[in-house]
Amino acid sequence: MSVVAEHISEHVHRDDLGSRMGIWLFLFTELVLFGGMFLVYAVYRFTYQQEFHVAAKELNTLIGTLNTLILLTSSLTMVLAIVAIRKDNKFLSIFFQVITIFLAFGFMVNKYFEWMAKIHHGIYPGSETLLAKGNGEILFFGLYYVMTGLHGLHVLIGMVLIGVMTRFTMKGTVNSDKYIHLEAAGLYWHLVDIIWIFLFPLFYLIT
Amino acid sequence: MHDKEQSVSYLDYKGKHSGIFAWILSTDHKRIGLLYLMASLLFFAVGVTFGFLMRLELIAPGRTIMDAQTYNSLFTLHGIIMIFLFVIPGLPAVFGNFFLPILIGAKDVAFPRLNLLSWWLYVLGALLAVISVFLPGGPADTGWTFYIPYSIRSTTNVMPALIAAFILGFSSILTGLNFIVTIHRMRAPGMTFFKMPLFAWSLYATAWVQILATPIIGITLLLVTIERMFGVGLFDPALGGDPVLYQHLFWIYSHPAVYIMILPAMGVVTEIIPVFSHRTIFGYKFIAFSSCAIALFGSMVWAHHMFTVGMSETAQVIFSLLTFLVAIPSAIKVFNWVATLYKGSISTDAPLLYALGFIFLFSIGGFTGLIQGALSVNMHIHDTSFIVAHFHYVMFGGTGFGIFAAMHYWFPKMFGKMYNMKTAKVGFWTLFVGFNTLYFPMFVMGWLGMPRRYFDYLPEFQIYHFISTIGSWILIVGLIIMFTNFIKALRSKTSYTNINPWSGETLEWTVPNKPPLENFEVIPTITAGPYEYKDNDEILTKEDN
Amino acid sequence: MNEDHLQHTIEHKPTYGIYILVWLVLLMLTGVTVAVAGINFGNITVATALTIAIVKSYLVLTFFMHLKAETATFKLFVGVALLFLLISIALLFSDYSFL
Amino acid sequence: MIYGSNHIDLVNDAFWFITGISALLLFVITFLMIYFVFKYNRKKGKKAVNIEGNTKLEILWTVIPVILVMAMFWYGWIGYRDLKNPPKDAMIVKVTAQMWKWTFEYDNGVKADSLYVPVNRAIQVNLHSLDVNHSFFIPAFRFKRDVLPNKNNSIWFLPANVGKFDIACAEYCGLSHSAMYSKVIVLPQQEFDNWLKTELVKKNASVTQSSAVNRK
Repeated sequence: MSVVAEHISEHVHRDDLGSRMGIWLFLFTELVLFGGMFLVYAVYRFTYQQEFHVAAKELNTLIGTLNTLILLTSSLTMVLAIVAIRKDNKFLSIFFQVITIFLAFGFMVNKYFEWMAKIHHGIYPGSETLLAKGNGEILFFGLYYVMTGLHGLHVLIGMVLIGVMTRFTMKGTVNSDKYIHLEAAGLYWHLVDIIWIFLFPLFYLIT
Repeated sequence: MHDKEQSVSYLDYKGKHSGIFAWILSTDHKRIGLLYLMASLLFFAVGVTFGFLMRLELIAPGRTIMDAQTYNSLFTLHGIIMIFLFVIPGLPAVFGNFFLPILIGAKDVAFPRLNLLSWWLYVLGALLAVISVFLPGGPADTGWTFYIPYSIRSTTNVMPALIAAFILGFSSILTGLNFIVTIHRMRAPGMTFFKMPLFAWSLYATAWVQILATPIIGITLLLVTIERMFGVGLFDPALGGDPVLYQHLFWIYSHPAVYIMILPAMGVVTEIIPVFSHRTIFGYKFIAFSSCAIALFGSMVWAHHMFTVGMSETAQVIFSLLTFLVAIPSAIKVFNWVATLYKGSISTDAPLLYALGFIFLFSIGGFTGLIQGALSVNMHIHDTSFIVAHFHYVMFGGTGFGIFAAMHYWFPKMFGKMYNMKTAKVGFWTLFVGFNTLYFPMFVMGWLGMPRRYFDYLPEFQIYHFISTIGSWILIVGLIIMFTNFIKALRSKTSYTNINPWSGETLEWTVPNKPPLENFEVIPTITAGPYEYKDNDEILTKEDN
Repeated sequence: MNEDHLQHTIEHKPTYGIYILVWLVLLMLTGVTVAVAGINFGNITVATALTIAIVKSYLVLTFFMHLKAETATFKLFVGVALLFLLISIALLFSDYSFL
Repeated sequence: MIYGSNHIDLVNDAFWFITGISALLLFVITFLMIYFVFKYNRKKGKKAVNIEGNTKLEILWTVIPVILVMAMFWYGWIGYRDLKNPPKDAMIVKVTAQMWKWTFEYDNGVKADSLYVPVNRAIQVNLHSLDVNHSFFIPAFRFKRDVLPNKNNSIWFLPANVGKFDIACAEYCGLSHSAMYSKVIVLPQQEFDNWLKTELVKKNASVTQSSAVNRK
């Protein structure tokens, strides 16, 4: 085989820039997926301004803020894990990754209690309490459950992904020369963070 | 890499797996392309059968061969199958997969395993759609648009159909993602963006639409699913939801989806015309940019499907205006194609016939699109059979003929066999006549007020329905001629060794027929554009021999 | 092709400091947005909250997601994706905000 | 088709204007394709000429279509504008759609299965749906308007001739979608007034059984 072909062949099998490009494109699809929901939110917020205002007051700003801080911090630890692996500090990288998973878990626990409290108060899709309220409030909570639920699902997926990466890092599959997989998980994680950055004010703050 | 493997055709080489697994677990872009081809043709046959049955039902007013519920399910399934399982994957996933890497001088797509995953998702989605037919409750009867609130009230198997469409969307996204990275990262040395064959350009524009628009339908269908399961109220008018918002979201994807379907077909036509005129393409850059312009404007015109729902006047004006503008890049393409024929050396083989047939039928589809873009006229012809005729001219006359053109054009390369040219031409003309007989009367009756999705109709429309049904029979004869011609060629023992039957200049004509694994022994270095013919004298002498 | 190989690494010197700094700014912005939410700005409440959210996601994109160090192609890609969303929302609201 | 309403001219004009231009362009494109295929056929042994393109020509065939489609847009828009804005003195009829029938209700409470209207008088129909999406379509009058739950659409027309015309449902609405036909019955003013009066009497006679009123 000629020299040229070998060069290309190697190029085919290891193209980190290409991989990153693929990941970014995938992130766009996630972005637009949530974008579609934001469109729905925007329209209903516009249609039912007053009722959204009333409904939003029922959400606990404290829990929302806490979760925002948790998620932002987990984004930091994720990016630090990548710095660490690039500096060939395997232990520190694993440490940061575990912290990230831990924070994500904390986020989910928070979320669980928040949802449970709402459900306990009888506010969930199809409940009598909710159906007794105005259309705008039904929609607000419908959106709240669907959007935070979908976001929560992404957090779970992120946790699994980072968990797999931790294992890869331990095995050495992810190392200071080849950390594209970890980076991919990181990019995904940051996107989950960005989506929350928008969900937080839209549901908890704009009252 | 063993040298021996290099020379064996993609149909025959031995990989890790054997038997059927050598196919369904293969990451070779050509094998995946062929898998897609077989699957999508299978579903095309099913879709055609449904269409044929519906036409038969409509040959006379009243019940003819089926009841209304069956009819409603048939047009729903016909739509879902034809759109999601045949027309959308028909060019990108089949011919894009097979030829894009070869056209740009690459050994495979950027993410071969992802490519296989996308085929599997396609199969999964397809299976789910098939299963939905047989589950108790009966096949979905909502139309492929799943309009709210009917889709949350219908007791048929809407859920499996929704989830199937969701999964198929995912498959389409992965294909698009793969192509963008492939085009950016895997072009052969020297192949700049403006030296790429225009089919690659059209796939590039398509891929962007696939990536950006498809998630919207994904989330929308997901929301309908959630709506059906939990009664959240996001679209349900009974709970304050807005059924018009559903339509907006649906068409934000589904209008660009039309361009996912038509752009690659335009790309195929752009490949074929210069080859069979044996001269360079007229206005390369204009054609390339018009693909991008179509992708851009195409995502800005969705609400022209909704002129009658009572949108704001501003929205009506904006969307009507943009709709007219989106016609411009398509017009530019058509003019450039016609100009490419000028002073060529034209050989009227079957692929060119299909390409010219495409231009004619697509033009009719496009022009009737303008008629619907006009607000006042749209009030009259929206949701009539005029629309049905229009989009069949675009989707079938356009994309369908584009797919047939691609099949005739690349057949010898893919299979190392040659079909009978005379039969192919007979097939084309039968199809062409059948097509117009089938769909043209629909324009007339649509204008006269025949609504679409009607199981029954007023007696005054019978003559048009009758002609149309006769047309469907001619069309099917045409399809049978075409496919038996292919099958005969595939079964013949003589293999076709001419690697460049049409004297093309693009890279696929430099590799052996039935290209080997990884396509090229040595990745070529590109110095010239894809349509720079230097042997304009030779081609004439070659023709004489 | 050589250029591409250089692109295997996102940037040449990885450091912890900058990220911690960005994180602090993000925390601060969260504080601001929560604090501001209590004040009634009337019509611009939504705008304020969204502006802060946009600034925050810009920081995450640029630093955490290394967009700053990526090639122009990547930035263009992000632009295309955002443009698509913007077009969608603008055109959608042409129906809802005028009646 | 019988001349039905005021919208017909505007719609027909726009339709034939666009169709005319389109047919002409289609003819030119098709003619050129066929002509070139014969003239420059390889069998004639002519050598192909590589023409890369011509920017002037590209601009020409961009600008001219832009002008043409803008004209088409204008034609469509003026017809629509007319349809959108009902005159103030329009007679109002409430239309209710449900799977799979139409009900028409007049100001005085009279209900009917068919839409009776006086000739030469602007009629505004307010459209309501009780269940799923429908679309109020009168082919002879050249318009339709979707009838959606939770959204109050309306449309107006001015019947120009006496006669009976079909009302169809144009938005798929389930099993008997294709049977959801009704009639618009355009009567001379005098006859219409009589009809309304009789119906009112009938209605008052059997207030409890309003459905019986619909028979005429």
